[in-house]
Amino acid sequence: MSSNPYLFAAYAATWVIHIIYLATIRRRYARLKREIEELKK
Amino acid sequence: MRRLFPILVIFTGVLLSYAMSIALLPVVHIGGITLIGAPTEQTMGSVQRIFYYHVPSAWTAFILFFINLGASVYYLIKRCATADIVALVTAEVGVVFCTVVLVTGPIWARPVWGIWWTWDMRLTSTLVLWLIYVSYLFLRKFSSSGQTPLLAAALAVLGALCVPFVYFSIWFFRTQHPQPVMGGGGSIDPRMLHVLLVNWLAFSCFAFLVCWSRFRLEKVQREVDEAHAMRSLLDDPSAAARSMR
Amino acid sequence: MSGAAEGQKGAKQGVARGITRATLLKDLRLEWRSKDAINSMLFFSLLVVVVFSFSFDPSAEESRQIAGGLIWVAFLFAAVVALNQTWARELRNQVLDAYRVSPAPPNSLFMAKVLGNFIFVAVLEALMTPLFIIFYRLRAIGPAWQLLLVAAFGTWALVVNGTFFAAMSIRTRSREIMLPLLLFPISIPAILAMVQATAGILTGEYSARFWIVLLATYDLVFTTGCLLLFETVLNAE
Amino acid sequence: MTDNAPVITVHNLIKQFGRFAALRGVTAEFAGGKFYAILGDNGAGKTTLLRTLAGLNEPSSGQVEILGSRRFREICREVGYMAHPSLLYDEMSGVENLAYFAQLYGIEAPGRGAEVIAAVGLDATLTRPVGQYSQGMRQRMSLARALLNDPKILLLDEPFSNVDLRSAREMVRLLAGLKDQGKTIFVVTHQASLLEGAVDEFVWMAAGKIVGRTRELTPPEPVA
Repeated sequence: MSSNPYLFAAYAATWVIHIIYLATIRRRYARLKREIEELKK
Repeated sequence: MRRLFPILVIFTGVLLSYAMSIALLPVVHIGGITLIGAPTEQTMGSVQRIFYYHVPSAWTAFILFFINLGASVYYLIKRCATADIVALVTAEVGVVFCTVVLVTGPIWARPVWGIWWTWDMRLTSTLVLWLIYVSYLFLRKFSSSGQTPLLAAALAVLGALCVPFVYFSIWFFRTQHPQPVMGGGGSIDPRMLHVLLVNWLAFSCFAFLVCWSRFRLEKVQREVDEAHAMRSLLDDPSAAARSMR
Repeated sequence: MSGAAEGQKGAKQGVARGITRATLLKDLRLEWRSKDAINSMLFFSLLVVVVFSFSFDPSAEESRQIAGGLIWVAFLFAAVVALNQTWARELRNQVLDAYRVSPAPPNSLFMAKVLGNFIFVAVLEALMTPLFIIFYRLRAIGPAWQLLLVAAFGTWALVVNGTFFAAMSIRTRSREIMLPLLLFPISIPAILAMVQATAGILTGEYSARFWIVLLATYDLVFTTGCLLLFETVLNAE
Repeated sequence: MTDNAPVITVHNLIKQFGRFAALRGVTAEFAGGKFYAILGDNGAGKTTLLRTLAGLNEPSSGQVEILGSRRFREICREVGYMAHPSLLYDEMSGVENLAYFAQLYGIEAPGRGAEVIAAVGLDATLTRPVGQYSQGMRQRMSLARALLNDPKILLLDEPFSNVDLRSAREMVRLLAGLKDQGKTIFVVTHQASLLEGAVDEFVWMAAGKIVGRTRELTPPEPVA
């Protein structure tokens, strides 16, 4: 593995962006789930 | 279809880890055979490896935007709700990938060109593309009418019409004012090309998975909205009728 | 038989053109009475001229380089003021609904609005350009007549997209903010072309021909696109 | 009087705004040459029904058939629509307004505007802009606009709101006269008592449905 900091930064940035987006999807799923529970009542 | 999902997740995971390892690790030779990795670029050094996720992300984003255009046109003709969800999802995930491109680009440019940002042709046009699709997402978010899909589809078509102009104008703009040019050019090492393609495949699979789950989310969301509306349809109107007296 | 059909089509186009003219005259009359748009536009771009002059030394050499961008940015922002007015006028008392229940074709309304805005922005440019020339001591080294072409095509590009996106943004919350958000990204190639062409003509360093052709193509493509999509946008409540 | 075949047929009309259903399955037939009053509480869906009939709202599902056509644009010349807002340009005078709208309908007769203005009991020589009219005058001018194309069907949303009693009675007389000419008239209103005697049928709406139709001004029994 290269120790070049720029390479590492770019690598980290890529996955941070993807993970943030995936987290928003997850949050929306959770909210939706709550809403479905409410609807079932 | 839904049973396929876990299989796809595993497949994409394996592919991604393979793609990442060959992108990041230097070549390992055992007995004269290249086992793993791409050669380190001579002039730029290992920084060049940023390309292995910069470029595939860009390709993936372009493909997603292209699908967005197709779905939007289809929606305008057929008014099919699924096409609208596809358009929404591809635009959103496309913007995410485009963001990756715009972030990794400067990180590459800094050590190679010595500047974070240059108004180079590719960076600039990608930025403009990003702006167009972010404005598309804004419209979807702020539209108050029940006809959001129609407005969004219209914007997507005009935005796509704009893309050739963006490239053409910025290309001409840049050839007029010389700027730092990308290093080397010419032919690419076949082993590098191999790594690039594997990464692209991996990122495409990843994008497809993200789109899928986002698609499911949107679809269920709309079903819930529909259920709310149905419930208000079924409510007993007699209460209101009584209050009328 | 086909001749009759063609005659009918011609008559239809005549009707559409008549409605465009009627709507345009109506808009001009309304603007003449209130002068909302033109006054605020004029004052706004005057402000831009003055404010920009503080940000750099408006000496002849430097200003010639930047003037292209400066002029068009001022006009672009001023145009947004007028564009927001266009449909605000139709939304007051919901007059737009009266148009929608009538048999008049939607594209006539669109063309009338585009022509109206073109006239407003053109008037603004005619009034402001001398001011720019005086304040920034501008003088064209290249062929000055090409500036007219740039102005005409450039204004049309701004106005055609602006009218369309203004119609789109009246269907959104916080509509005044939405217009620039939608309009600016898509207008980037046009703005680039206008700025480059103007700078090329003012400095005389390069030919503006490519940019003028690009602008003309842009106008053609987007006018067609907007006309095809306008009915959809108008009827989306 | 005139033929009483249905001029408007509405079948299972549903209109949703997001999660809210404004119309929840309206099915009805309306005969030609009659005067209908649509009554109901705020939010009962009266205005939405009228707007959907006028082709301004796309129904979420269900059908509207006017004069045998399902495409509003084909019959839009036969429909006059008056909304709660005036649908007039405040900065122009009544005659100027009507001259413009006449052009939209391709009406070439130059006197048509003055004719309908006189028909609603206003002075066609007024040059004041509409914005300076009193509410009652503005409502009448708005009615004049709806009458401009001599429609067979009139859809009027709250024509008497903020109008003084005497003017409102005059407008009712005017509408009754129009009915006698064979026009079908729909009036959405809160002031039902004004219309007693003039109206053929009261249509009662509640919570997005038609809950009853009566000849007299007595609300129908609530659905149990």
